[in-house]
Amino acid sequence: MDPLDLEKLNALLEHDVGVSEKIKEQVKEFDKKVRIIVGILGKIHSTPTTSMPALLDSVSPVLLSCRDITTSIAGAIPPDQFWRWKDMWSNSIRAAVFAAALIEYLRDGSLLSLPRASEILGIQEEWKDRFSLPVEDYLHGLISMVNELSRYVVNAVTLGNYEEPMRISNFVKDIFSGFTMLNLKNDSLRRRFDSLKYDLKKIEEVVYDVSLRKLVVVKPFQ
Amino acid sequence: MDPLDLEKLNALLEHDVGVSEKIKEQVKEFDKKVRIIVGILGKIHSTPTTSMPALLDSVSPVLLSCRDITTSIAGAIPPDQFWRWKDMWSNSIRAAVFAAALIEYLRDGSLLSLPRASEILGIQEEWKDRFSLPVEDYLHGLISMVNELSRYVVNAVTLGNYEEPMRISNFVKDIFSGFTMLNLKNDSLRRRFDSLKYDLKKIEEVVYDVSLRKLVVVKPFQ
Amino acid sequence: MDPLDLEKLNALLEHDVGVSEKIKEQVKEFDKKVRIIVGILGKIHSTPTTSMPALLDSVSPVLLSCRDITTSIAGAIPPDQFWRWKDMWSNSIRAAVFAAALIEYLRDGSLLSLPRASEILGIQEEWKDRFSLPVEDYLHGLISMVNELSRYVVNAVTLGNYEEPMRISNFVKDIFSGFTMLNLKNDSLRRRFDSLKYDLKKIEEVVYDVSLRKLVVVKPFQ
Amino acid sequence: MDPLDLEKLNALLEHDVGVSEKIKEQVKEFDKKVRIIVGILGKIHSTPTTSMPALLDSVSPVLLSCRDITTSIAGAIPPDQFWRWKDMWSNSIRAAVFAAALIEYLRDGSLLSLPRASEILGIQEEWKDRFSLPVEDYLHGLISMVNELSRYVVNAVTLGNYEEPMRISNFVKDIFSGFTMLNLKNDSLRRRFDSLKYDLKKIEEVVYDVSLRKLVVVKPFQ
Amino acid sequence: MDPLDLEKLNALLEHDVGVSEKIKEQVKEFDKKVRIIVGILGKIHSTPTTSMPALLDSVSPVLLSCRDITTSIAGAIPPDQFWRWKDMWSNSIRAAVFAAALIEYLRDGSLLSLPRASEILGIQEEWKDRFSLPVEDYLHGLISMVNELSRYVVNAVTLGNYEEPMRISNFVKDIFSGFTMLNLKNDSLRRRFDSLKYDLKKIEEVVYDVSLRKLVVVKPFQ
Amino acid sequence: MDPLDLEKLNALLEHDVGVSEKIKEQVKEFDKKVRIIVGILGKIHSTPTTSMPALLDSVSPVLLSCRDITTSIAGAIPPDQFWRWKDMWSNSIRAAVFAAALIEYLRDGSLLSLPRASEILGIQEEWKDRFSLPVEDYLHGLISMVNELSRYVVNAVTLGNYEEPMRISNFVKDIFSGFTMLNLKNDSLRRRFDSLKYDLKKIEEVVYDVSLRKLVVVKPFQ
Amino acid sequence: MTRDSVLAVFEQFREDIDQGNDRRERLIKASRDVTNISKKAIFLLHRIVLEDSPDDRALARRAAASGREKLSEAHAIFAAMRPELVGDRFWRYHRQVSPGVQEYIEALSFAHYVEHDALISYQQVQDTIGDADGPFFPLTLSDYLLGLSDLTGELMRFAISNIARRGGRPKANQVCAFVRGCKSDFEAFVPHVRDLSKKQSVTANSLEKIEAAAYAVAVRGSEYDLPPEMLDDLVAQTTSK
Amino acid sequence: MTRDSVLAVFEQFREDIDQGNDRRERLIKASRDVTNISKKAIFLLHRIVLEDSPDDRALARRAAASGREKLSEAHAIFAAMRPELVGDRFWRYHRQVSPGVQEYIEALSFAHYVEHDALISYQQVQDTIGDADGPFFPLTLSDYLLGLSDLTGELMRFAISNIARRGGRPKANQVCAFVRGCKSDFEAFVPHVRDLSKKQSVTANSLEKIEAAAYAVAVRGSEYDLPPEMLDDLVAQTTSK
Ligand SMILES: [Mn+2]
Ligand SMILES: [Mn+2]
Repeated sequence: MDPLDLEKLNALLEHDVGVSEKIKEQVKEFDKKVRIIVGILGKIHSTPTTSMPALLDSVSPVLLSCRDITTSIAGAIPPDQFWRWKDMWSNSIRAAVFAAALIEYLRDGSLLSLPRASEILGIQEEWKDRFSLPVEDYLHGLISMVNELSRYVVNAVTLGNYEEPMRISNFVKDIFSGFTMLNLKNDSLRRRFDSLKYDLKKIEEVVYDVSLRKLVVVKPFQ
Repeated sequence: MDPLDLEKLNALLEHDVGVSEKIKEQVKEFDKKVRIIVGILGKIHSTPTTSMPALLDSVSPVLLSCRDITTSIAGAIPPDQFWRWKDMWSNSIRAAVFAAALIEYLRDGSLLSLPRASEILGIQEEWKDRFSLPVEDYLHGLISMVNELSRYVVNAVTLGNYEEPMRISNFVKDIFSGFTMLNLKNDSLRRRFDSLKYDLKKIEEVVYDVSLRKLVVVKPFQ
Repeated sequence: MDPLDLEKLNALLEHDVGVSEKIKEQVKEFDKKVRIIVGILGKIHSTPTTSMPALLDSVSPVLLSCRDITTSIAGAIPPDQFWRWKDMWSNSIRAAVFAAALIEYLRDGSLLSLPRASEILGIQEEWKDRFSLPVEDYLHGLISMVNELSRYVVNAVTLGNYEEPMRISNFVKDIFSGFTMLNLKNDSLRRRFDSLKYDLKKIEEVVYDVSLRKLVVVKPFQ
Repeated sequence: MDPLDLEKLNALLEHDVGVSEKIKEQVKEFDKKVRIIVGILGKIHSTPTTSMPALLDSVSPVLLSCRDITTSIAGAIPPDQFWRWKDMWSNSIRAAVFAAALIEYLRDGSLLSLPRASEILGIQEEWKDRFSLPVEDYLHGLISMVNELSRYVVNAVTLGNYEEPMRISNFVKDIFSGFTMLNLKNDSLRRRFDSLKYDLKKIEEVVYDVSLRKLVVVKPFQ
Repeated sequence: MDPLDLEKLNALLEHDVGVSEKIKEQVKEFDKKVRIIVGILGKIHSTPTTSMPALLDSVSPVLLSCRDITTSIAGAIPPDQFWRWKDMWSNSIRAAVFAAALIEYLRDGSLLSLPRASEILGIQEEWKDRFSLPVEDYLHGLISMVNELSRYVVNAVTLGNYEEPMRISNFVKDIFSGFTMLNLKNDSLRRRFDSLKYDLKKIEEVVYDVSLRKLVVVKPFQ
Repeated sequence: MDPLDLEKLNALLEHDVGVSEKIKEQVKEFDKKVRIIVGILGKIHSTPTTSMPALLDSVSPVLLSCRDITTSIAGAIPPDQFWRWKDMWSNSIRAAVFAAALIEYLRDGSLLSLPRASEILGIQEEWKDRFSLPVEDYLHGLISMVNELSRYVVNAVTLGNYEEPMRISNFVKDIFSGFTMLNLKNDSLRRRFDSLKYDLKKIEEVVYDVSLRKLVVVKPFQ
Repeated sequence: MTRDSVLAVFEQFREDIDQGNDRRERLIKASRDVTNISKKAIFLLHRIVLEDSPDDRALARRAAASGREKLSEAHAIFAAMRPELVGDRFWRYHRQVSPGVQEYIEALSFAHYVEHDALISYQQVQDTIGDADGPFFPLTLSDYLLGLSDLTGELMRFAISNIARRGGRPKANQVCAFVRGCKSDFEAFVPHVRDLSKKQSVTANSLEKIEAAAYAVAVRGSEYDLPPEMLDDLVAQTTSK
Repeated sequence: MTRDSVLAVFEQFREDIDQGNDRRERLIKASRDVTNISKKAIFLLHRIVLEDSPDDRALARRAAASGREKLSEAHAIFAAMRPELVGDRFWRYHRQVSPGVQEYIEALSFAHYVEHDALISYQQVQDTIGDADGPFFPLTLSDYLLGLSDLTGELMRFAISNIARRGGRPKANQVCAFVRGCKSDFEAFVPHVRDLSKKQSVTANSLEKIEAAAYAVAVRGSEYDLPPEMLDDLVAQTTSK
């Protein structure tokens, strides 16, 4: 075999290792940030409505600082190789989307869109061959948010907030019927979508409990 | 190998591939229809009694259009090969039975029988070596219906329908004791049947809540 | 649930058990016969060419007696249910095809065809919704035969038969190129087909050994 | 969920399905071509040297027609998504490289280089974010070629070609020592490389047999 | 191998086997004690608050007798080899910590500290390189305690103790937020920590149930 | 549970535990002996025929000393409970049978019978309900012997012993046809019997190699 | 040995092995039959116990009697197994016999519990597997314990299906205490009985389900300042057909 | 403990755990580096040993020297690990360190065998993992044995790749005897060293492969009434470039 060819082959084989190590390092940082964010958001369950804005404000800077991470990862990836490496950080990015969507709902009662999620995470259009936010990851983040809301609804009532269940019930029903319109493959997303049904059921039971006791007046959905 | 023989062997092998592809295509359509039906039926949980007939009427045409699918599948299957291919659509057909049974109950308060289910799905007696509705699939459909009713009962009360729990309670108890009479093997059907007792319990709890709150006048039922 | 309906459902559920037991019994007999046949055929490896016809003659009656079995199984299967039960005897029938094909080659040097295999096993056209010989099982039988021939070729040379390797090499090459023309799915048949390559290689090495030593004159294939 | 957003999400999800289906179709074609090529190349083992060029010439057009496939696949893949889909055709492309390398050796006695392999398969530099030939796949192809040559060497001798073993021995030794210079990871490639030593040993045995029988005149090789 | 070397290796091996056997014996005893303790503690679920002190008092002597075991094990271990052998008793020691922590909470409502746990088990500072209580094992014990408390909270309410849920909820939330501060590896501790989330949710639902029914007045956490 | 009942159950249990511990101890010793025996027998592969008797003589005393073990085990087992405990030593006894059978063949070229195997291991007729040598274990031993012989045959040729292959081939063929007469269940014995086929093939290939080269004159089997 | 004598010896082996296989098959069949009978007995018990009745004790007695009657079919099968399991054969085929015996114990102990609210003892079980001439075959400690472990699963189903019935709530509490007792009594046997540890965690699971059901009842009743029986009556009034 | 003190305590835990994790990561990295160096050393040995050379002994010495030189890089890494593995830490992180050490032993023993045709002793290995101040960390019996077990796989490759070379045949026979010896010497340790049993069956496999290669050579040479060296010379004549 020609020594020059051999050298080239070897160079091609070895280049990948470096990329992988660089990404690993960034993902570690990403994970740390995400853990902090999720840690703070864990307090929503014992936070009365009035203190909620302050709590949410305290997370925002950490969430925004994730932009440094996405920038670094995008920088580490060779052109066109987004799909080769993306599995390395998909858990982290889903968690970040989860946080952003939860904050959005708690602040404005509205649903975080995919482009808005990209924007919050500082993902730039021109990186698209190296870093983007795939639909699947966005949807995973939304499902995690619903999972969390089904817990939140219980704690809100405990804290005397009887309006929240109805509001969340409507919000989640909307997301749920959105998901039923999507053409999901038989993969992890599909399986997690099944979990939404349980969350919805749980939330409906809370609405039932408060309405049965006339703690709130229920109007039919939409 | 004799070229003629080879050709014949290949024809046989390719024929199977053809059948499988045709069925796959139909099952895809079937799945789509089922998804739409289930999507619409998801609205029963927020639909007041008065609007229920209209809702159910809107599903019927889609459900009936499944006959095209069953006809196409039956047409694609070579004589005598029902058992070879049936696993490909069993999930879809169970969902269709579920829908038909749910509609039947919500409309008339009665239980959909196996022959009636076959009829709704347009399954014809003369197809029997190519397409039929196996007992197991019918029973799976019924169990799914009970699962859904245990959720429905909660939402009906939320919407102020205090009669429904008693009615559903009696209906489900009847189905439950029917299942106890069947000699089920130790398979997935047995396991799902085991889950019915939780549905029954949930429904009983709602009956209990409602009764004690004297939200329903004390009078002999039925 | 209507008691009459219940009874009917139960009858449907219980019928299958009886069929399965009847088939199991026949398959046991089938297995016994097949074991005897394979046992006798095991002797080909130490049988000189001159005694081969006598050996093959001694297997034939046992092989033909398998017709009783296929008849009994066909009789036990309800109309249209061939594909439901066929896995129960596929190992036995593949072994029977193997035996028939091996005998055919050793006797006439020719390849057993699918219709001829059906005929030897007494499978009747009019059973086709209850019992037939699927292509896959026929092909499995052929592969087993090639596996056995790759062992036989070695023992033939040991016994001083230097012509056989060339003959078998040509026969197997023919079968091998036949298989490459078939459109096999990615299943067990495909995997076993890969084993043919090893058999062919082994046979070619034997041909090499005898030709290198000028024990036989080699002419190019076809 | 905003209907417009939903539609966009669905469009994104469905687009992927479309890409995947298109590729699947092309890969099926690719597989067919590869099967034909490999089928023809199977004849090298019984083809005398003199008829070899004609045989190789008969494969070339089919091999070159693979360019249509690579072009179609490259056309089906969205920009930057090479790494997302590449596993779908890696088996086929390895087989194509195998064929190209085998033809190259049998024709010219030389080793097919990576750029030359790309060229034969019609892979264009400007596709590089959608379709390229990874080193790993190229190396897999070479190993398959050596596997085949270890079989070819035996059959060449059977057909009276006593020069080939020495030539192949040197060619394979060269490739083998080339591989020892590569820094392979502990993956399937490493495991297959490990198998090369058996091929080498087999070839050496043939060289040994042939040399000792003085079937080749003692003269400096090359 | 050189016979002298072999002898040396054998001597090394025999020594290790001796240590291992001695420990095994002690661990067996440890297991027995732990099983008794856990068995008695199982009764907390049916014990009314007033009888709890007596129940807890009955466990203490058995728990304290574990000191004999830890002393024997520490005596059997060669210097510096704590980490070599610790897996042999980690299940037992985690169970012991679990028991001690549960008793502490049920008696005083407070969290057992690591040094206090060591003290109860009679672990001495000067054994440090032969026997100590690693943080991991202590944390495993705490998680087991929370698992048990989530079950206890349910049974307490059944027995009419409506104050307990709120108290346990606050206690567990403290522990939970402690855990969220840790950077756990992807190991069994991490997986068990994930289970804490379910416990917390379950406890919150009990608090919800009793507060919804005004059986207790809930004040925001912190 | 009634405390008296509990006590009775405990007494039963303790008795069983006692039996089990006693056997365990003996099995440990048995294992050690067997390991020594197998270790020495490993040398047959590099021992020329002339030194074989001396090697075999050196194993005999160790093998005979196994009688102490079988006697002790038989003494520990309650009447009629042979089958309850036998799995504890079946690996050891199979290895012992293997050794005895291998020695017998290498010494006399004959097959060790089951009664003779029992005798060598000192198993006495009157222990029958407490300790005996089941057919299965004896057969496992024979299969292990054949496995070893298939390796031995290769090494014998390497050492220049060209007669051995034919002799072993005939010996193994006898055993093989014995096995084909048995109706084995689908268990480990069946699976290991399948391995015999490979051994036989390997041996046949060695016979082929030496006969092809006229190193020995082959006569047809039987 | 010559070739022929080898074949002759293997002929003998074949007979031994075939005999053993046939006996094993017969015992597997018998065990499966016992299992089916026992499962049917369990279903029967569940069914009868849920019937409407003014007298719960009488209903329980009737259920237990029907269950035991069904189980008497198993008794006949056990009797027929006696010669197959004589002497050292019992342990040889124990693995084949075990599943049926355990399912039988599950059913028998269920009937016993329904009638007596108590655990059937080892001796009581052994007594039913035998006749005047003594046991058909020995009862092993492990079969006894594993069979009882399965009982807890049935009791869970019993408690939960029963909970909506009048008097079902105190019953659920009673079953809860009983299962808790079983679980802690069996704990000491875990290290020495194969598979018991797995079954204990199934029991733990069942126990949690019963506890959850009992809790739900307690919580739902807690809003009303009335004794549980009166609540039951009120509900009954509303829902009676 | 109050809420704040709970958090303070966990803060301490976090530090402990982070410190442990960081050390573990560093050691894993070091172990991986050692593994890579060792693998490269093994490749190097294979490569040099196959070179053409008039003097086999000299070639072997050169191969061993190159291998050992490569392995000296591992020595530096081991030295740097000393403070991380002091006292009771060695056993705490043994699992992380083990793979590198075993691969190192595999490479070192390969170099040793190539040069001396003999097994490197436990003490000789320990001596290379240390300096004038003593060992960097203790060598465990199990790492020693498992590393040597892997050696047999490399020796198999060595024997088979080598067999076509002049003098490769007697070498193959020698390796065969050596591996056979290893296998039987290690047998006694099997019950007490985790994973050794698996490695022994890999060794058995390698041994069979070497035996098959030696057999093929013997059989092919058997047709000629000439000594093996002369056969080699004849072949060399034909094939020399
Ligand atoms: Mn059960
Ligand atoms: Mn290695």
